[in-house]
Amino acid sequence: MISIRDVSTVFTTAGTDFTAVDHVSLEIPRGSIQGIIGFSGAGKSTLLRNINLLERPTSGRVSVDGTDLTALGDEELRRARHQIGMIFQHFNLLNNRTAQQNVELSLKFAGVEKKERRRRAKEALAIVDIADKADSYPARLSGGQKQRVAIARALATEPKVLLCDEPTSAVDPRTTASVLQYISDINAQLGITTVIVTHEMNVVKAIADNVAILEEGRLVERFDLAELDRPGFRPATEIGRYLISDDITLDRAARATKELSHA
Amino acid sequence: MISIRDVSTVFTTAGTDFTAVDHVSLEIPRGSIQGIIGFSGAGKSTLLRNINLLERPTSGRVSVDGTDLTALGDEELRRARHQIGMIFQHFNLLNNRTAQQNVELSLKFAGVEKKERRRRAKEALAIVDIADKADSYPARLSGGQKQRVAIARALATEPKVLLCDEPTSAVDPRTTASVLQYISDINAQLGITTVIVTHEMNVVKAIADNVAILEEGRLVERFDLAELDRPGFRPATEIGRYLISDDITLDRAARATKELSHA
Amino acid sequence: ATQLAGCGLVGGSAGAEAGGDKTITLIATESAPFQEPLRIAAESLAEDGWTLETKFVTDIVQPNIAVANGEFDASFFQHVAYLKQFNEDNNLDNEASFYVYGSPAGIYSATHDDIDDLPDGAKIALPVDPANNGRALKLLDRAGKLEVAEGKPVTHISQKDILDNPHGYTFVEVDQQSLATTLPDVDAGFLFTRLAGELGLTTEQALLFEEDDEQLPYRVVVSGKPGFKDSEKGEALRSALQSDEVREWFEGYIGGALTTPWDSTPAEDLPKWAGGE
Amino acid sequence: MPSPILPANTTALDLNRVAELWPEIVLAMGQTFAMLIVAIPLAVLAGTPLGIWLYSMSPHGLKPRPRLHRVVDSLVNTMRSFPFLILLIAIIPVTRFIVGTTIGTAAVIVPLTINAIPYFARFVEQNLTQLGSGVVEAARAMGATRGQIVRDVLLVEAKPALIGSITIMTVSFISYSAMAGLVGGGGIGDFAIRYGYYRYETAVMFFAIVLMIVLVQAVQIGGTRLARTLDKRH
Amino acid sequence: MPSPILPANTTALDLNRVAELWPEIVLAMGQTFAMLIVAIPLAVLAGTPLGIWLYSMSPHGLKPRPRLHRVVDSLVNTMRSFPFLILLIAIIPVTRFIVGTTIGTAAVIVPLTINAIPYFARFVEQNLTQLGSGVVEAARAMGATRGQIVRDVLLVEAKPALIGSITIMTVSFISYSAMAGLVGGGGIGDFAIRYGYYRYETAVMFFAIVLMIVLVQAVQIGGTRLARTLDKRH
Ligand SMILES: Nc1ncnc2c1ncn2[C@@H]1O[C@H](COP(=O)(O)OP(=O)(O)OP(=O)(O)O)[C@@H](O)[C@H]1O
Ligand SMILES: Nc1ncnc2c1ncn2[C@@H]1O[C@H](COP(=O)(O)OP(=O)(O)OP(=O)(O)O)[C@@H](O)[C@H]1O
Ligand SMILES: [Mg+2]
Ligand SMILES: [Mg+2]
Repeated sequence: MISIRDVSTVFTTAGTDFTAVDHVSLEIPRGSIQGIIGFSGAGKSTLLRNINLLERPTSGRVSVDGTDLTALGDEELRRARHQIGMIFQHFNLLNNRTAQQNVELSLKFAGVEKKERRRRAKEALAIVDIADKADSYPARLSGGQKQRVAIARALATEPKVLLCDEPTSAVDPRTTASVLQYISDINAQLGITTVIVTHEMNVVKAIADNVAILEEGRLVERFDLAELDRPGFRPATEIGRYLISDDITLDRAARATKELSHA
Repeated sequence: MISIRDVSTVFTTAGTDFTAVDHVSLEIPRGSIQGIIGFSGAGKSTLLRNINLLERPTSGRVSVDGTDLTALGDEELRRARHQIGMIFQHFNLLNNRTAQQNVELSLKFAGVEKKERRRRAKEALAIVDIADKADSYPARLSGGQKQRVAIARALATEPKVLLCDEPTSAVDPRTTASVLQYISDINAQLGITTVIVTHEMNVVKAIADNVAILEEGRLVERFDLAELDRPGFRPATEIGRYLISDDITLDRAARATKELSHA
Repeated sequence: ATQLAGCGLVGGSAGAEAGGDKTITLIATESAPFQEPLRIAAESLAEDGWTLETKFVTDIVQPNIAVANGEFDASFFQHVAYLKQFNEDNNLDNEASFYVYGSPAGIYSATHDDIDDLPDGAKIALPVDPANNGRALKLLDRAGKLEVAEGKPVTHISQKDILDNPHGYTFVEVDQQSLATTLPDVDAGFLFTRLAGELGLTTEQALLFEEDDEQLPYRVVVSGKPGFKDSEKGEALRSALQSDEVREWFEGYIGGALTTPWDSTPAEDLPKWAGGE
Repeated sequence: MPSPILPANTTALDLNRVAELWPEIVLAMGQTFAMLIVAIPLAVLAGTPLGIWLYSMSPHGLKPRPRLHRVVDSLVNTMRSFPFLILLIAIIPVTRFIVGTTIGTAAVIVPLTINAIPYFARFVEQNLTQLGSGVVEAARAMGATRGQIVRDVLLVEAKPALIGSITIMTVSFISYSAMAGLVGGGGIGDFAIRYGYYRYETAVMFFAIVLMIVLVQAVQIGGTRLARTLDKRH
Repeated sequence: MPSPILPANTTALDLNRVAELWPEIVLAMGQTFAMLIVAIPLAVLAGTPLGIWLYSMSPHGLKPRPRLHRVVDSLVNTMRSFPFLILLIAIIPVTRFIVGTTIGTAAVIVPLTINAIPYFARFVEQNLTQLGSGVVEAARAMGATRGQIVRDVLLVEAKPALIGSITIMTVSFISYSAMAGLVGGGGIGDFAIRYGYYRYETAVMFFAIVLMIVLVQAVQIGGTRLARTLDKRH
């Protein structure tokens, strides 16, 4: 279980304060998948980084499985992090290590033995369907391939908590489906608690149990995904309604003529 | 008009050849919006980079508005690129320049005068709704905000051709809509030819006139978007059918029990 | 020109019988009148079964210390005046064993022919090392161009000791080896005979030159710990360095400007210039 | 026998003596500043284009010209091979041509600068090489000239690293410039050697070294601060 | 009076003379190699942890300890402030303790190494500072210890830059080690000075410098190649 209590994060740049996360409280039941959505800059990534204290909140408490992370010393926090996998928005792969070595590294940090590391890294790469690029350096990978390596890296250690920052932003629908399937499987089998930040509504719909909506750092709405199937359900906030609807409708008035011209 | 004729790109790593783009030919009419879709690693980014010769194809020819880019000298190619805007999958912003300065830079390279640069950069940032972060350095921006700066940078110069590599991968639906709206508007008004690589089908559906499907470097299918509205239309290839369907269906058998447990 | 084998039959057969330690270790400095005689000496020593191991240095402090510590049998880089003062300053008792060559110096100029032609405010180059820094000042003092404090050992004299500078000379201190190359940039400069000779200048062309009695402290010596001089090694080294071949070399070097005062010894000369010691 | 490391007339810190030599110390510090103020900016001014050149023309640079690169690269290596003393004599004609003399502070600045230029060029080359290729690629896509890529992209992104390198070079230079003493260039390092080493005035040497440490400390702290301020990546 | 710029006995390249001095040249090259082979690895071995330490404990590092950092930073600055000659005497007890003498190649390697350690530490610090924060962040999130972050992340990512810095240092060292001549360390640089500066045997000096250039060239080309091979960012 992840319990976020009254967490705020304030960035100070050149003397002016900017509140990226504003008194957010959120309880995420063990084994559930929590979606977090919101506009760009709403504070989703910051909140996610607050959970494993990569960004220590300015105020508030975060506990995971009953342990108050905010109260831990450096060493205990480090150990606690072995149980928390993270997929970064910008991948953060090591450039001078191959895909395989990148995955092995997280296993090494988690204390897995050398032989075992090789095996599990290979396995993790196979799950995201990128075993053939195991020996490629990140610079030789496509965007989606890098993202998949990052996913494999986070999954390989079989953490108890998985924090995902737009884990499928760079991958195609098929890969998205297989990644989500895998997350959903291990979530079900191992009871992993998962937090997914995303702006893809179909991802939320496919996998999340519950969704939280952030707006300008504040948690403005939360509802169970089951609600969506309930006839007549409408998100309470305007932003909730907006985000939930997946279609992009452009004003294509100007297009009709053009389409003719090259038909 | 962009004309890609029999373009191949082969990467050589440690002696082994890898064909990322495999004899692709594609004519993109002036003023149209061409979508390119395909699985991760299919060669979409490479093909896009082939168009402005950031990655010079191993063989084949690329011409833009009648000019054979592959035949140009360094200096002519450089000038030709002033007419070709590009949005990168990984943004490629300068870390030591603010958002505003990043945008101004592309205007400077395009030969726009100093005063004019400021005005147009501000304008471009406003279009992607990020004027308030004009003085922030990229490290202080969220993922989506960085992407918007990159979009503003490409749009500010009002190029004749716009190459977009997953331009909305990191932004929420509202921003996606406004960015696409803008691209669609300038496309209509100024007749800009646009190529969009994306894995978001709703983006393709909202904006593209035509979509090309890549698979393992080969162009396997192409159809007009108008076709989609035709009753009974099905993409010819399996991959086409897969990509066109937007839903992610997971095997959620395991979930039923879990949902009960924390209901 | 390869050094011919067969030269240097002169000198110490003394070492031959010694057996055991037949290696002489020497610390020396790097210019021609040090290196070439040593090369010749090494060959003749080798014929007598000696090995001469030479370490070349440019520093002028460590060699005396190294000899005092017993790291080397002897040093060969300094004139007697410097050795004497170094001993006093550092409480060492290294001994001037024997002379190798005389190294007088003078004040030269590339632009003026006479010391009286030096304009007021002339720029004069001095060697920066304390061994020779005061020598130029003493020369100018003798010529009546400066007044320098009396009674100080020459290696302690520096610009600080100028009591009166009526012509307003200015001094620049440079590395002794650079004195030659920088001579055109000053009105006058201190040069050893060696440096002057290497520029093609003779003693006669000097504006001021050290007189015979003034030269006495500036003879270059081999120095060892007390007793080295009379040891088998010291004797062998002396006869190898004070050989006809070495003398010939000096005679051929820069027109024979460097003297080989081997008929006298540092010990007997010391009282002549250092007063009753 | 007393330790020859601390010669017999070694004195504890003798402030009177320091006071007595004060004008000389001030002069020596002034000479060191003169060397720094001329040589470092010149090395940066000349070394930067040279380093950029090395980066650009290298086989993986902006405009690969492998043959020409090899020539210039060798030239830089050649300049870097000279021991200072030999450089000093080798360029005497140049020195005399530029400053009219080969003696004194002004004269020694010439070889010091010539020594520092290829050294800094290597720093520049190294820093540019360490930049990622993404930004250069973006600039190329925008149709930037090579000059623009260098000025507006590479130098901007490498600025903190360059400041760091200038700091390293300046600090090295402060102790290295003690060699100025060879041709009467003076400076605080030479002062320390002259009094401390040759004249055994350990107290004076000690004081001079403290001054050098203070100078180095100031340069290092200032450089580190500036680099950190300019670095916007965090 | 003849030009004092080219002393009287300057000769054109005289191969006989070179042949004559061949054993000395071989010895000098051997001494230079000895200095390089001991001092550079030691400087890297000791300078790397020191540089890592400086990076880690700095106010923005992995484990900020600003007070302690300031102390060690000052110590490094202090070591970097000493002119070589003064360093040489200052550490004489150390040198004697380690190699039993203060004269000769072995002895001069001690101050050369001590000079190189803080110099390389600054390079390491600078290279680590220039790495982006993303990978460190990822490692922290994975629960890596500081040691693991350093060994498995920072040093791996900085490896090409470190190779570049070792190259710069080694090249500087080759010409700098000419100072070994002060206390009989020998080496090819000192050989060049001995014949060129003290004896005006320009031909011999010229030959020695050519050897130095070849050595520098080899180090630079090897270093550049190695760094490029290890750099997987392109
Ligand atoms: N520099 C390179 N060297 C070797 N292989 C490369 C290089 N760049 C890309 N590739 C390979 O070429 C293929 C196509 O890459 P590309 O980036 O074009 O894919 P993509 O279709 O854009 O994928 P994605 O949707 O994941 O971004 C990939 O398999 C990738 O591993
Ligand atoms: N280091 C920082 N200093 C100052 N402001 C920051 C910093 N990091 C983030 N911010 C600001 O905090 C806000 C929240 O950023 P965050 O990355 O959490 O957004 P996000 O919801 O993840 O957005 P996106 O969907 O675009 O990734 C943004 O407005 C951003 O500009
Ligand atoms: Mg984010
Ligand atoms: Mg791509």
